[in-house]
Order: sequence, then C-alpha cells, then structure tokens
Amino acid sequence: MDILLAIAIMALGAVVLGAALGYASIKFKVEGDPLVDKIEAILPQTQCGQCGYPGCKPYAEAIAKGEAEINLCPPGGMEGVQRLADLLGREVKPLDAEEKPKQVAIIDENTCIGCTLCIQACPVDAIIGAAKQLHVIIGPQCTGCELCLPPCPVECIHMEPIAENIDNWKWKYPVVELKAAPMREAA
Amino acid sequence: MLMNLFKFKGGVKPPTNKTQSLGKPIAQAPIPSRLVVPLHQSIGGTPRPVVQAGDKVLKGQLIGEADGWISAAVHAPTSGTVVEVAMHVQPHPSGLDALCVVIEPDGKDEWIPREPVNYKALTPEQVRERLQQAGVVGLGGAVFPTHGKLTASKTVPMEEMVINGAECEPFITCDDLLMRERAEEVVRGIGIFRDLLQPKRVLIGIEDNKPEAAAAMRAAVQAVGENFEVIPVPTLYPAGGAKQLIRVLTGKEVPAAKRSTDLGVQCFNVATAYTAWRAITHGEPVVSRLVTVTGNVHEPRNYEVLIGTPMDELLKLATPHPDTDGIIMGGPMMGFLVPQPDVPVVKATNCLIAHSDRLFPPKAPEMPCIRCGSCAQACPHELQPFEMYWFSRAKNFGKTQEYHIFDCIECGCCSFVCPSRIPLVQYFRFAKSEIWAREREKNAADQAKERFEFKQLREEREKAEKAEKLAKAAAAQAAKKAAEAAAAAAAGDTAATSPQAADAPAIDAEKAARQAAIQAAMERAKAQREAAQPKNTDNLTPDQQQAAAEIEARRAAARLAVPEAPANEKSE
Amino acid sequence: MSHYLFILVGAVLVNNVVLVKILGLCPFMGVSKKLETAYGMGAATTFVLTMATGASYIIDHYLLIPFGLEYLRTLSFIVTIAAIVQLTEMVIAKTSPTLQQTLGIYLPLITTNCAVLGVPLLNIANGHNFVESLLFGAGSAVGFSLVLILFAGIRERIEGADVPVHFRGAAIAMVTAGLMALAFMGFAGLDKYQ
Amino acid sequence: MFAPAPFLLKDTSVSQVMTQVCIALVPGIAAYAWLVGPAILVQLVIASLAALLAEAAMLRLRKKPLALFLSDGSAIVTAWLIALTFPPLAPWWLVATGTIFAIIVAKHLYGGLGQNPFNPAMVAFGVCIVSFPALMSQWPSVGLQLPLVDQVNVILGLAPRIDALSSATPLDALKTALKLDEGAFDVTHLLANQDIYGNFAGRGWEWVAVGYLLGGLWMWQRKLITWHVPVAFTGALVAVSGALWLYNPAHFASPLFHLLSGGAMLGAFFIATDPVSGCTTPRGKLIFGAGAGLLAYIIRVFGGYPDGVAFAVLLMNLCAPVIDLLTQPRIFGMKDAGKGGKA
Repeated sequence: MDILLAIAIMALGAVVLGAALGYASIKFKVEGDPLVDKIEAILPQTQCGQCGYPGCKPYAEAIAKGEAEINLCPPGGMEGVQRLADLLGREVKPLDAEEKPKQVAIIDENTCIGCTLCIQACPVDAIIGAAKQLHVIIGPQCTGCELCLPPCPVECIHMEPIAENIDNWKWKYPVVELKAAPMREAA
Repeated sequence: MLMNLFKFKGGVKPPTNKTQSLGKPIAQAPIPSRLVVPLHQSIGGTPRPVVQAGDKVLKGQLIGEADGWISAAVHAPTSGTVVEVAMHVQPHPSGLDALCVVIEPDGKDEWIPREPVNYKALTPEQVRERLQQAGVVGLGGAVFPTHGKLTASKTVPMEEMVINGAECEPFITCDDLLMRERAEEVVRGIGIFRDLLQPKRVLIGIEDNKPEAAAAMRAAVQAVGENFEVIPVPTLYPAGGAKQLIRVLTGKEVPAAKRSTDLGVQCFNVATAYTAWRAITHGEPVVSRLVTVTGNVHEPRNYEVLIGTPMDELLKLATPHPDTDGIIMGGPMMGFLVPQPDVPVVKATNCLIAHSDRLFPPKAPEMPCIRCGSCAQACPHELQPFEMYWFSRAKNFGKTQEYHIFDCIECGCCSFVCPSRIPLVQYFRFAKSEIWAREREKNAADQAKERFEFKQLREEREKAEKAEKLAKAAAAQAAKKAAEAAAAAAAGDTAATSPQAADAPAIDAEKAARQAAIQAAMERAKAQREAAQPKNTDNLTPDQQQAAAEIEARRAAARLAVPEAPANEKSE
Repeated sequence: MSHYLFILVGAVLVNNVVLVKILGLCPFMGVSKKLETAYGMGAATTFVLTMATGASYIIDHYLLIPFGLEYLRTLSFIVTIAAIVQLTEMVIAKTSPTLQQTLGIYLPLITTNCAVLGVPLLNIANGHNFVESLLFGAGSAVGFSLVLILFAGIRERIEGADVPVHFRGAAIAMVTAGLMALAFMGFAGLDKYQ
Repeated sequence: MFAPAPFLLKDTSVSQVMTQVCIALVPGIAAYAWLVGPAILVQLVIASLAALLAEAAMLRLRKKPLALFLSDGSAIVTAWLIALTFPPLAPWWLVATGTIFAIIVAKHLYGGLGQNPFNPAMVAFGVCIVSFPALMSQWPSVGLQLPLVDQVNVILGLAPRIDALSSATPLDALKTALKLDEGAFDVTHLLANQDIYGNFAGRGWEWVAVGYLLGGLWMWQRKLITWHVPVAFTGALVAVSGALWLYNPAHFASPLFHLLSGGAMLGAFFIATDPVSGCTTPRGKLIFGAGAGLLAYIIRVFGGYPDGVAFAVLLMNLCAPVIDLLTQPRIFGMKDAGKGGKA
C-alpha cells in the first residue's frame, strides 16, 4: 500500500513538473542560434577549409553545435583559439597545425597561361583576369588561403609573407628586463 | 591680463633644460650635400611622386601630389637635381623604409616663381586648397594637414580658437624663438585661421616660463591691430598638449572620440600659423622648419632647416660632444631615438637632442608594478595607467580598452613618475598597435566574408541559370519534335482537307516563330555561357585596374625581353 | 525579528555555503574565471536555490511527512531541483545564449550542485519553518553568489599576474579559495553573539 | 638596443618607497619598545630574517634576480608588520612560520611583488590566529618587569611561558570582562582600571597607536599614501563605535578607546593602505577603508577574535577587485563617472 502511495505521489510530481517544463519549452522557444554569428566573427574568414569544413560559417556552426574543436583554424592562430575559448568557456588547446605568418599569393607573370582555374578556386574573388589572359591577384583582398595553389596546372602561384611597412608596423612588446643588465642605446 | 584659467589634473614638472638653446637667435642651416625628402610627411594619404630621377627641380617645386583631402603636398626644399625616387629609412621608431625623393642641391637655392596673394580676396575653399597645395601641416608634431582642421562644425558655433605656444616639452625652444623673432608673421597667420573659422575669441596660450615670447606676441598683436588674447599658462607638462591647453584656456574637455570642433574649439600651433602666412601671402610652400638642436652638444641653438636635411649633418653644426651615442627626435618625454643618424629632418621634427648616458642616465631595471597609483595621479587624462599596464602586459586588450587606452595621449607622465621604472607608455603603444592590427584584420575578414558570400551567391545564380538553360533546351527539343510532327501531319493533311490548308501558313508561321525563339534562346545561352566564364574583370576599382594594367605592361615588357615566349598564342 | 536577521547573516557570511560549509565547490571553481559569467551563475543559482528551498519545504511538509514518505526526501528533492534547473536553462537560453554557452555544462550541473540539495536538507535538519527555510535558502544563495563574484574578480586580476608556471590555473585558484576561507573565518562567532 | 621615451625620469624607486614606509613605522616601534617591552625588537629581527630567507629561496626557485628583489624592501615591510601584529613574546617559530607562509603563499605563489591579492602580513596573522589561537592571544601585561634576556629566552623557548605573560590585550580583556560579568560592571567602571586600560585605551598600547598615527601622517605628508583609506577607516570606526556608545555607554566602549586599541591605527595607516591588495580608485579607497573599519569593529566587538583588523583587511582584500571595477573614475573628456565603453 505504502509503495503504491509513494509511486502515486512521485507520478503526480512527475506529471506536474513535466507539464510545467512542457509549457516553458513552448514559451521560451529559441529560434536560430545567435552564437554562430559570434563565433564566425572571430574566425578569420579566409574560407580556406583547412579546418575540414567548407568555409568559415560551416565551421562556426560545427563549433556552436559542439561537433568541432576550437583549435582547427590555422589562419586564426593561437590568438583565435584563445578568443574562441574565452567566448565559449572551453579550455585552450594548442593549434592543430603549424602557425604561419600572414601571406599573400603571387602569380608569376611569365608562367601563367591564363587557364582561369585559380579564379574559380579563389573563394573571395581576389583574382582577376579572363581566359587566356594573364591573371592578377589583388593583394589586399587575398586572404592567403592557398586554395589557388593546387588547381594551377603550371604551378605559377606562390605564397609570399606580407612585408612589414610603416603603415602596418606594430610596436613591440616591451622586454621585461629583470636582470640588472645595463640598458645602453646604440645609435 | 585677468582671466580665469582652468586646470587639468595630473601633469609633472620635469627639469625644463630650455635655457641652453635660448642664448642665440635662429640661424639658417646651410644647404646639405643631399636632401632626402620623404613623401609621407603628414597624417593621411601618401602623396604621389610627380618627379623622376634626373629631373631638375626648383626650390618650392611640387614633388609629391596630395592624395585625397586628408593629405598634404610635398615640395623640393631647394633647387637641384632629383637623384632618385626610392625607399629610405625614415625618422620613425620602426626604422623601416618609405618612399623618398632624393635631391642633390645645386647650391643656387633658386625659388619657383612665387606669387604673393591677398588671401582676403580668396574664398575660404581657395585658401584651404592653397594650404593643402603648400603642404601646410601641424608643426607641433602631429602633422595633421592644417586645411583639414579649418572647417567649422556645421552644428556647433565656433567659440574659441586656441593657439598653442605653450611648448611644454623640456629642451625644445623652437616655438619660443619663433614667437620672439617672427611674432608679427605668426599673428598674421593666426589672422588667416581666424578668418576661416570665425571664432568668437582667439586665445594664445604661452607657458609662463617664456615671458619674452609672450611680450613679443602681445606687441605683435597690438601692432597688427588684432584682438587676440595672449595668456600665460602655468608651466606644467603637458600643458602644451592640444587637449590640455584647450582645457586650461577654455575649460572644455575634448574626449578621444570627438573632434574639438564639435565642442566649438580648435587648436593650432604657432609655427603652423607662421607657415600658413608664408604659404598664402608669399607663395612659399613648407620647405623648411625651425629645429632646436640641443642636448649633449657644445652649442645648442635653433636652426631654420630644409626638410630632408640628414640629421647628423644638422647635429654637426652644434658640435656634439664625443660621447654622443644617439639622436632623439622630439622632446625627451615623447621623442624617440632615430634608427640611424642620417635620417632626414621632416615636418614633424621640432627638436633634435644629442643623446648620451651622461645626459639621460640609463634606466634602472624594470620592477613589477606595486599599484602605488602615482601614475594615475600624474595622468593628465585621468586614466589609470597601472590597470592598463596590467592588462597590456597580460595581452588582454579588451580590458585595456575598458580602461580607455585610446584616450591615452602617450605624454609619458606615468613613466616619468613610476617608482618601478616601468616603460608604461611603451606598453600602451604596444597594446594600441595590436588593437589596430586586429581592427585591420577584422575589416579584412569582413571584406573577405562579403566577397565570399557574393561569390557563393553568384555561383548559386549561375547554377540556377544553367539548370534553367538545360530545362529550356530540353523543352525546346521537345517542342521542336512536336512541331516537326505537327508539320509533317499538317503537310499530310493539306491535300486532304482544304479548309485546313488555310491554317497551314499559320502553323508555319508559328513554327518559324518557335524556331526563331529557339535560336534566340541558344544565342542567349551561348552568350550566357560566355558570360559565365570566370572573367571577373568587371567592377574593378581604379586601383585594381591600375594594378592589372601595370602587370599587363610588365608582361608586355617581359615578352619583349623573351621573344620565344608564346606571345602569339596569348595575344589571340 | 533579529532571529531572522541572524539566520540571514549566518547563511550569507558566518556559515557561508562555499567557504565554510565547503558545498558547491564545483561551480565555484568552474565558472569563476570571468566576472560576467560569475554574475550569471550567481543569479541562476540564487534563483534555483531559493525556489528549491521553498518547493522542497512544501513537498516535505505537505506530501512526504503526512504520508510518512520521508525516505523519499532526497529523491523527490532532486527531481524538483532538476525541473527548476531545466526551467532556468530554458529562460537563459532564451535571454542570453552567450551566457548559456559560457556557463556551459555548469548550468545543468546546478542540479548536482551539492549546495542546492544540501541547503533544503539542512533546513529540515535544523527544523526551519517556511519563512526560515526561504531566508536560509536565499541567504545561502546570496552567500554563494557573493563569494563567487568576489572570487571571479580576484581571478580576473590574477590572470595577469606572474604566477609561477606550476601554480597557474586551478592551483592558484585553490590557494585563493583557501585564503578566502581564511578571511571568512573572521566572521566566526558573529551569529552566536548575545 | 631600443630605449623608449620618456628619457627623463623622476628620482624615485620601489626601495625608496619601502624604506620610507619602514621609517614611518619607527615612532610606533619606539613607543612599543619603550612602553611595552624591547622584545619587539627581537621579533622584528626574527621576522626580517625569516622574510629575507623565504624571499631569497622563492626568488631562487623562480629564477628571478636575487639582489634586485631582496633590496626592494617589500619583504622587510611585510616582516615588520607581522612582528608588530603578533604578541611580542610569541615564540620565535610562530613568527617565523607566519612570515614564511606570508612570503611564500601569499606573495610568491601569486607572482611576487605587486601581484598578491591578499595582504601577506594579514594572511600570516590570520593563519596563525586560526591555527594557534592560544599562543596568539597571550600578551604580556604592560608594566611587567622582566629583563630583556628573560624575554628573549621566552621567545626562543628557553624559558617557560609563565602566567604573567599570558594576559590579554586591553581589547580582549574588555570583551571577556563584559561577557563574564553579564552587565555587573559597565564599561566606564572597567576602563577605570588604569593598570590595564591606561588613560584611555590600554596602558602603553595607546601611545604605540599614537606613534603609528604620527608615522602615518608623515607618510601622507610625503604623498606615500592618500588620505582616503585612513580617513574612511577611522571615520567608519568612529561612526559605528560612537553610535553604539551613545546608544548604550554601559555596554560599548567609546570611539577613542576603539581608535587607539588593537591594530586600528596600524591598520588604518599601514595595512589597509597597501595599494597592491587594496583598492586604487579614489572612491574605491573610501569604500575599502570604510568597509575595513566597519568590519574591524564588528569582528572585534561581536565576533570570536580578540581583534578584527586583520580579518577586516583580508575581507576587504577579497572585495577590492570588484570594488575597483565598480568605482572607475571619470576620465578626461567624459561627462560622468562610471564605467562604459568609449566615451
């Protein structure tokens, strides 16, 4: 008898709570996933696919769903991993690839045969040119994704690191000088 | 002069060291053996070179054309021959190269024809344009193109114009001597600015350790018959910072995110006013400036120096002591050691200080911050440098922005008072440039995203078009067959039934129309196929077109050089 | 009246649920890296804990005791808490997805936060009436949120400190928690003052 | 090598700051040694040695330059504060343990100088009073005539800890008396006993507190500290003790008694003003000082410990980062105070 009573009471509780939760799930239904946008804002938008997803947005979606690790984006670098970790409260993991300096693709003008294959490969339309005409990469728009390298039949594209100039030069981190070394300035 | 002065919080009183270079009047520095004139000498767009190696130039001749509105032209400082237009090390802490015009002077110092103008006859637009063409920029050190500051806010009436003769940095005396010796021209230059901006009052702020300059300016104001107020301000570094001086003279505080004109106030340096006067009424563009040469030298003095003069040549005039081991450009609080001694004097160079360990003892090693708060008390912008340092050091840049790192004017007061000898300003510069770099990356990423999405959209559209085309082709095929069948049937029927014969031409017409339509569709499809070829030559900016054109030109050149290149194949 | 005050002060400070009773350490360590998250977690836990004490009192007094089912206490309390947590999660998911993401696993884990179960059980052990239970629950929750937020503030600052490598992260956080508990021992005896 | 601007620097350094703090402690120490007993000097030496040893060991382990950090004086300041807050005849190992704990756990585990969230001296006090409550509550009665040699022997454990040594501080004595007598005596009556309570707050001790006050004022005059924390601390203490004293003078001691007894003056000028573990914004400092003063009063009067300054400071240390965040000052060009993105 007691046990039946217990079961009855627990069942009653279950029904009441279930009803409350069911009502709440309708009332507080969430449409879409605003998190994806925040993740995508951190990704470098190179659209390079090095993460194994076809572009930055699919990767962001995968991260938001918890399907992908946050350390798969080499162009984003460790900094990107750090920021994703901060956003999502996940542990920082070492990057799943080597970190490279920022690069741009350069087309060797003497070898290019104007096949347009690289133009089709470029995810951001940073290559201009027409069939049987020499192609040119628009430097500022190149994301350095390297996707144009494999399709080129004559291997006329190579990557060059972006040179430092006065406009993009950055102040260096002040060296924390803890040893009593004399600081001398050389002119 | 009875006037209520305001105060800014913080500030420091470093030893001024100004008397050394005040002993002698301004001297004309001789024309050096070679002038290296950087094209980018102001904030804003980099001027485009308009001369080539071998060109003969006259003093004041345009060599770099302003690029955009916020940009100022660059001129040949003396007559001579252009040796090269090439990359040279800049007087910039980075020690990197930038494009310079190198001129070998012919010693004649021959001016271009100068046309004196009465600026009152010109419209304000014309005056501003002339200032831009003459390369007039803020000579206090910020080198912002002056014409860009001479437009009043549309909504806020211009109340005060502040003229900065405070010159608060230790060692520097070039503005002091300028005001002493050329006060009248300074006052007349201020008159130009006044006429353009129409402020209610003009306030000339001069630190009270320069009574001679203040007296000279007062006399000049009287002589010219203006109503400018010359106001001595308390000597306190950085009273000469534009925002601090505005605060002291008007009580207004200009936040980092606002322009001073939004508050009805604008600030100019006295040297800027002087060059503006020379440029407008004498037709002389900015080809020289006053430079204090001081520090570890025998004869500190102020010189009028041609832009582009190598700094070591200039320093020699003051005979530096043998233990000099570097040159500081600017004052000891905000200046920097130039990367190599032969970098040129530019429009921003107000002072050269010969550096030696005797004059500036090497800093004690950096200790950890003890959060003593001295920096916060010294900060003229009422920031909390120790917090900004804490997060800059940890590279937590978001936090540095929460502590308003971009309101920091890098005056160096915090580093000056820090008992732990922390190069605070250095940390802030580091953090700022990292944040800027991120901003750039973010912009690039946004642009890339946009372009990627556009490309995807285009591919989608092309796919859809292709599918549609295929469907159309299939439909056309079917229709054609149907039409043929119908035609055959019609032909067979014609003989049999005469009433239907009347319909035949109609059917024929219909068929013809259909065929024409098919033809047209095929034409269209073909055209579309061609259009769908990744050509991507539309919608190019002039820059891109130019880049492409350059590449084409190079390619043509390459082809000329290598005749066996498959030129024919390509040129089809 | 002062009796209620003592219960409240006692729950917030003197017998702080985290630093003195050592309950609820999991979220205390887990979501105190950032102040913002700590605010969210504090609010969520405060809500859940206050609701749970109220609900559990009602269940205990009007369902379990009348029917002699005290042995079902733990089970029924956990079920109730789980439902309240689920509700909270839905609300947070609706109002602040970032908070939901940053709280991550700790949000559903409020269910297993021993403080949330411990406080209702302590209420029964101490024989608190309904108002006392609510006060004790709310006080414990406020105490939890308070130390969580203060802890997050300290951890944000320690983030930039030159902590020896072997002590970075959890180690220094535990040391800090220990020193915080030391500081809270200063309140000892306050609730016994006559 | 690159040397950043500014090239001119003011003549100041961390060791100068720390030395001045030590100098400011001298009047208090002198009064202490003169009126309470010279044993404090021995304790100062013991604590300093322990601090320097612990500091050196940690610096060596952390591979930091020894000479630079040992000479900065911060360890000495911590050591002196520990010695001054411990009972003057506490066994040497207690002082040494407290100091070593402070230097290693409260200071170096957080990265050393300038990075500790808790005041190391107060951590030492807290740890010891929780772990060794009896030893930490044995104060010699002032006026006890015991030769210095015997006092040193007591400290070093060579002589037995006789009963005369184990009295309580005036503050503790008053609290115990009030509790035991259940209102049989009132405060004024108790305080009339000049042997324990001196003229107003404890024989001898009151003048030590005045010594700290003088040192603190000198630090304020030298701009080593700002007025905020001491004023807020003493203000809060006076306000709350004054209110209760007016409410029931028979049961609560006067503000003057509270100001000059226990660690109030030392806390107000030397401990709560520590910028590393305290608040740094002006408003934050006020809140910090007031909070510390209030908590000190509550704990010393209503709580279970003889004095509340140490715990009050530790508790406010806890709150300091959050208080600082919430009291960000107005910056140049901003209309109102308060946090908020770019103005």
